[in-house]
Amino acid sequence: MRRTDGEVLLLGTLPVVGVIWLAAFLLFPGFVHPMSPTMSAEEVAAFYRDPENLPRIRYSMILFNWFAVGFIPILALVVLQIRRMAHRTPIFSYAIIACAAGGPTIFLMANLFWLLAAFRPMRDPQLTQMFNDLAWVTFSSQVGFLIAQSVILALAIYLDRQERPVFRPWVAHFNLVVAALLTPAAFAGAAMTGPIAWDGLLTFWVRNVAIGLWIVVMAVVLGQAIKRQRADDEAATT
Amino acid sequence: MTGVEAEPGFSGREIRPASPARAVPGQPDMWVFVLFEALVFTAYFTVYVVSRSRSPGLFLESQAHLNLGVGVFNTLVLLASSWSVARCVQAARERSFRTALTNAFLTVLFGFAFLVSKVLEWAAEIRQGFTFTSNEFFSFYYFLTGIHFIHLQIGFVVLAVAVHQLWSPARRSQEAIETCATYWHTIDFLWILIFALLYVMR
Amino acid sequence: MNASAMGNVPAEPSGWHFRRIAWHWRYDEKRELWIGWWTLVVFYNLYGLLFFVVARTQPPPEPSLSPAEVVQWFDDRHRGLLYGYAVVFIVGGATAIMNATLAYSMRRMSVSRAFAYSYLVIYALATLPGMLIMGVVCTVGAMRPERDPELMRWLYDFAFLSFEGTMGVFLIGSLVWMLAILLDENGVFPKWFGYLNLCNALTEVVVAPAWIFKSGPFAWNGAIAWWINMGVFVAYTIAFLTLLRKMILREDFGSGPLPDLSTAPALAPPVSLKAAR
Amino acid sequence: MNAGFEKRLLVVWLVLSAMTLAQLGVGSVDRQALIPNAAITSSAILVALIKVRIIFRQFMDVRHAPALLGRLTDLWIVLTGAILLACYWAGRFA
Repeated sequence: MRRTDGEVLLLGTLPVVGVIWLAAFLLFPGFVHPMSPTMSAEEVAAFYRDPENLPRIRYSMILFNWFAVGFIPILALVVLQIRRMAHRTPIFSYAIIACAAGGPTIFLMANLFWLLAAFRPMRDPQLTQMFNDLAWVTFSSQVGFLIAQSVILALAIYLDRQERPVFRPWVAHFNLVVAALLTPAAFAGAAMTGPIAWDGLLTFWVRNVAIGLWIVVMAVVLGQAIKRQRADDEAATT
Repeated sequence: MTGVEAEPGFSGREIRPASPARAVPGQPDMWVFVLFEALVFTAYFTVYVVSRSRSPGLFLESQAHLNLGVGVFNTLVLLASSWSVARCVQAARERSFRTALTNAFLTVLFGFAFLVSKVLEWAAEIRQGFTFTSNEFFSFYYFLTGIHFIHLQIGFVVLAVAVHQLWSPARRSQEAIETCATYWHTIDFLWILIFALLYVMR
Repeated sequence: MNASAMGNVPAEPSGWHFRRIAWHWRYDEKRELWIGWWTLVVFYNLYGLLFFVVARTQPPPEPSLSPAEVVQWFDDRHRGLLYGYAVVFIVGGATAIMNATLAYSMRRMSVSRAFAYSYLVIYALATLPGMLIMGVVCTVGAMRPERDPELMRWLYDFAFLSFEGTMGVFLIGSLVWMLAILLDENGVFPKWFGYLNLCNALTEVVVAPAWIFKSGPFAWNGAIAWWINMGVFVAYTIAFLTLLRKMILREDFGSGPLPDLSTAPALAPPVSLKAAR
Repeated sequence: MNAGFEKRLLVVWLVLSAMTLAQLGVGSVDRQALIPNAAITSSAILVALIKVRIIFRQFMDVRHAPALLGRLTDLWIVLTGAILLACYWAGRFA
């Protein structure tokens, strides 16, 4: 079995994980019409106490808890492609490994706060609201590692100076655009209404669509790169 | 200072006269650690003396619960360990490695005696009800003796390196042994100040 | 791939900065290392600016504030917390490339790769207690000034204790780096910096009493737990930034001892790409 | 081992131990009186720093090291002594 076979297998997990994520996303009652930061403590508590919402909150977050880190193998594949680039040092591949460790950990914290809020919904509404705030702010504003991995990947691609670069330059441009689209979300805590608020156009919709798009596009270009790598390996052995 | 006799197996590496001409003992790098750490301790001591001057009564009263005799014993034991590690360095310089090794083990022994007496002293204080949070004096007492204790633990690792160097004729780097000794003396001189400030000053 | 070896490299332009940067981007063999180093320098300056000036969460306030005073504290720096930490969240990921550069320094040593990998993972996780948790919690505190004062104080405690009380990553991280430097035979860093890592690790131990005391020198804003610790950390950071710069200047992309600055070859010898990985 | 060195180290150790015992004597004076005593404090700090200097020069071989190291260690001793005594005296009499 060739080494790249395992990589293809790992890449194949992405659609599965993606479908589970989408399902969990749609299942969570506070995402499709994102909860507003202007909700009062009583409204937030009522949201968690609603017998229709409660199981959906729990099951969706349990799913996220299981599959949030499903993204790490894909980043590992990105690392392997960066290692094939014409660089003098492994700094860029190391940096993506660092992002892979940091990003999902933060997402897990948001997940934890949501589940805590849902565990005893009869708690003082102020407490439920605080956990809800912690969850949403963590979920929305923690774009640092996503921005970093896009920028680092873009730098790595720009500096990959060989006749047939691993990724085409447009992948780098695309990553920089994604990084720019993610940036406003960092300000999620600074506004209660408008596009920057955690339910706003930029912070919620643009950010999440950008992440989704990044996953789809990177899956395709990774698939192509691995395919080319296999062809090269075969040509080298025969 | 003559009479340096090469032991069998002495292969000519690390030739150093018994009284070297103006050379820093061990790695000069270790001295950066010694001086930097000494400055950090000066800062700790300063905070202690200043805190003390804010509530002299409390400090004096709590200090009276320390056993001065145990403090003196600790100091004597650590001084003895410094002595033996200095003898170890001197013997290694003269390439009498058997003596050096004996003295290294003596140092471990003295260090261990200090460790045991420190633990017993802490246990006695705790039995009397004086813990880290009892009052400001005891916070400083446990903090200063505790951070010193951590330096002592590292000191055992350092002595292990020295013994490792002395053990085999293939190693025996005089520089490494002197570096280890410099670290060990640091434990000693920091303790001497801690002793004066915790046990004696009023 | 080795532009300088091909011999058609224009001289580095002097003067105008953007042209010099462009030249380095195109021709400098060490550009990946310089990207990492400049990220470190810019990040640490920005970090100081954001924490000390914009958000004004450092030097830390007293742990002994009453709930009403905590509400006032959040109120006083409402905008600073919300916008300052937003910028921290944007640039926080830059730590990845910084830690990668430091991990590379360990890879250049004659020691096992295990050191570089442990350092990389430890410091990747260090961003959480080192700034991100505090940022999230302060943002949540600042965004709703009308929140129950007791809960505000809970957030306040959470923020500062997560920031100061979780030093394990920095403790072990410094020790890993220390061991790598002391074992290294390539002279990547001077040995004294290895010992300085031990000094830094020891001050990380000293912060632990912040979990116990609400005032005095051992509290999270105390003379010992904060000021001395911060002084040592600043000295340590300045030392490693300087030494890392020197390392990059000396770098020859070989695997043997790093040459001295005075004897370092002006051009990197051509090495195969495989060797650089 | 070389007899000269043997003797020298022994003397150093004896001197240091004797100074420690002297500190025991001074420290025992009126210990239960619980009043600040500037003379005891100053002598404790000074004797400790002298002991430290002996350790530097004799045990740690600073006397054979380049003069810079001797100056740095002396500087630290003076600095520490000055700061500690100044803080103590300022706290007592200011």
